[in-house]
Amino acid sequence: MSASAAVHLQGVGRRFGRRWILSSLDLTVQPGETLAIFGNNGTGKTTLLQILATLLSPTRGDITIFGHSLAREKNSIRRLTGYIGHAKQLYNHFTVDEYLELVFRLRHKTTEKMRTRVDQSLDTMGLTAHRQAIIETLSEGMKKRLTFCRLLLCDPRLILLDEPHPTLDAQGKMIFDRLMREWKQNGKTIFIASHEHDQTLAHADRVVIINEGKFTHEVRDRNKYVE
Amino acid sequence: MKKIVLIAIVTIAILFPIGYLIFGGLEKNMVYFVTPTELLAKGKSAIDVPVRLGGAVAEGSIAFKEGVITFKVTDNTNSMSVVTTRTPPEMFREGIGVVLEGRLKADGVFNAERLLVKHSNEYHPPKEGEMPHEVYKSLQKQK
Amino acid sequence: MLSDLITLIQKDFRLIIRSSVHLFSVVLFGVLLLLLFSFSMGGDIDLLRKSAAGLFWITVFFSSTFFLDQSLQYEQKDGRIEGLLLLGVDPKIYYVSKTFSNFLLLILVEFFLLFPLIVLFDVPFSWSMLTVLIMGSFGISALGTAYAGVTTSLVSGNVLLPLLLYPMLIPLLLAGVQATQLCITGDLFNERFMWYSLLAIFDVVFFVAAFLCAPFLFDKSS
Amino acid sequence: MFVVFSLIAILFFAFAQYWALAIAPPEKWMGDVYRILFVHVPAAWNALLMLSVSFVASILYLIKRKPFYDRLAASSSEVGVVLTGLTLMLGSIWGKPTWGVWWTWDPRLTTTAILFLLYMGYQILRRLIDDAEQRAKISAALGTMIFLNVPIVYFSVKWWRTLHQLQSSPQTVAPEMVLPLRLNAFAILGLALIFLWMRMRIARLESQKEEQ
Repeated sequence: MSASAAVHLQGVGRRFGRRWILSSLDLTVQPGETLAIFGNNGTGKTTLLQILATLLSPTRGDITIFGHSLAREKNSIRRLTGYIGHAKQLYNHFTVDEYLELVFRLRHKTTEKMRTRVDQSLDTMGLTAHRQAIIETLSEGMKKRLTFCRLLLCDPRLILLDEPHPTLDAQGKMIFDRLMREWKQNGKTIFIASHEHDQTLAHADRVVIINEGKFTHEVRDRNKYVE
Repeated sequence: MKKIVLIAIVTIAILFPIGYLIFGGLEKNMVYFVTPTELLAKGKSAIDVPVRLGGAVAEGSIAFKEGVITFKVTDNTNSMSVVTTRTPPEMFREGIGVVLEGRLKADGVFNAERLLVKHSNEYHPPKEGEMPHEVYKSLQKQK
Repeated sequence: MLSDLITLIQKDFRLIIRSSVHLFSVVLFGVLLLLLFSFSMGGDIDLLRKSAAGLFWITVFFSSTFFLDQSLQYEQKDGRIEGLLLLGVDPKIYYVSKTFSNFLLLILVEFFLLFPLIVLFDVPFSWSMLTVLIMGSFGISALGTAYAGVTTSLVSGNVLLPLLLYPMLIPLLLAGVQATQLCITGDLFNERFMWYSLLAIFDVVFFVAAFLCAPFLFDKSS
Repeated sequence: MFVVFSLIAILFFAFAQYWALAIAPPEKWMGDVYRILFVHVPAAWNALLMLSVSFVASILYLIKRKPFYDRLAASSSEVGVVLTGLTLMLGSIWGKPTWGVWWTWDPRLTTTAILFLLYMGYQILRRLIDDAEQRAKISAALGTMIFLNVPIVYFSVKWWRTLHQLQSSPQTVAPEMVLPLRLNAFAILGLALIFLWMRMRIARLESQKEEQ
């Protein structure tokens, strides 16, 4: 079962200093599923996503992503996942175009189709008009959209979104909803950690609630959660 | 497998240079100090260049005068007059090895800015009849 | 691998050109230090020439710490290093690229520092001095990049960087000062070769060691 | 077990020191001053031993990732730093009457001083990283590099300036002095092991507390 699963967690825990941010998580997510993670601040949502994105290693437990072990095949997992976190990871002295070209080159090790892919992603995120702008001069909402451009260029199978809503502007939110539908159609596996329950629930297949480093509730049917 | 090869190559790249440093005999080219003969051989080009001069203090050559010490340093072939205003350490005596830092002046006298005693690496109890305390005190008196 | 390396170095240079103010301030800082040293030593030109090599290398040390700290601080901010790793950049390659670009920029900074050295300390210029500088700078950036990668992610890291880095760089300092001194005063007993080989050994050992350690220093999850 | 070992080690230390201070003959040129050798030299040997242990433990941690090796590296480097500090102080005290200076830029002295600074930096670094795993990883990497630097520092300083007497081998030291020297080497090794043992226990308890 776990072999065919997109993400499989078993007894995953993570400690910072003396505190166990995540104590023991078990979870299986099937390919194409969209999982919403709710929970108060400091309950471990971000930590969980960072672990899945291979930014942190778990203190204990096993994780497999598309059949690759996180402990041993980190590089294969990095090629399959895309992550948008709180840090935007942008080089703010670059122009939008330069940055996306850098991303494309590092990800695909080639310049083939680079132009068309970059143009496409800019078009999708509504940033074509700003392609020559230095990133530093963009508004926060635009910068957030640029991180989505990066995600589109990477074309990952597993998408990890850590609170995507707050910094998105109105236009960004519209594009985001459209993107989510597109991704689901294309069979992407998506994790969203969020406080904006209504906007997230519209997309989620499943909701887990995390509290004190553990999953406390799991709701399969999103209508039930509303109740 | 690839990883092991990488680590092996790279470890050699660390161990080889360090091994070369330790066993490579680089020190053959090394000049801790030059002897009077070597310094004299350089002729005029050695004048006023900072060097370390080493050798033994020649027997009977030490003279104290108004805070200035003059003596001769010898390597058993050549000797060189030395002038210094520095206070020598307590072990300074005739026949002992010294290392001097300074410059050779045009008048052929070595001006030492620092005077170091090279004490031997041998540790022995005093021979019969020798009192270590007396020897030590006599050294202090010499000063 | 190689294409990543080239892309990353290009990226560094674009960054430096866009924010060249930083580089300029580092050069200015170095020039100021040399000026202060020569002031504080008084007008004795003999004394100045005698201590030129030591003071110059101290200046290089100070300015390079600022420079390395800035260079890696920028990467650490806003998760930029992590972003690169997630794109599939090998931390070892990242280390090599950063070392290399820091090295080239360090050479550039030192090149500008040579002028005040020659003017203020009345030191004759020689090409062998440049060789010493190149070998020394590579060692500084090889170790400095690795150390700055660690310290910039810590609280009070900018104090910690010189505290950890300078003692490590002592062989380089000694070899650099001695070799430079010999370039200035003349190499009476041909001792220079030894200092060159010491610099070379230092460079190779620490570049390779830091290369091997790079995943532990730059990638939190390895 | 530990108490018995500690008692034996401390008694042995007292015995070895008594031998060194009362039974061993005074030296020809240095008189009684040389007796500092019986602490100075064993402390230096054991300091280097402890730091080597720390180096090996660091490498093993990087390969095997067992927290035990991290604790060993931390503990042995701490004991090593204390012994290095002791060596420096005693060496300085010994240097004044024999060389005429408290301090000289001799290779072994300078290397020891640099080693002391390097490992002090290592200790500071260890205390600045909160996350246990990060701390172990980074300090293992830096610990390895620091130790690799020891021979390079030594040779650089040696070429830079040399004054220290050559390495004393038993052939140049009279036999009635070699014996107490060896006794003291083992006596101080015993003390170092007690420290290491206690420090390891503290480290283990600390990490247990962290895990709760």
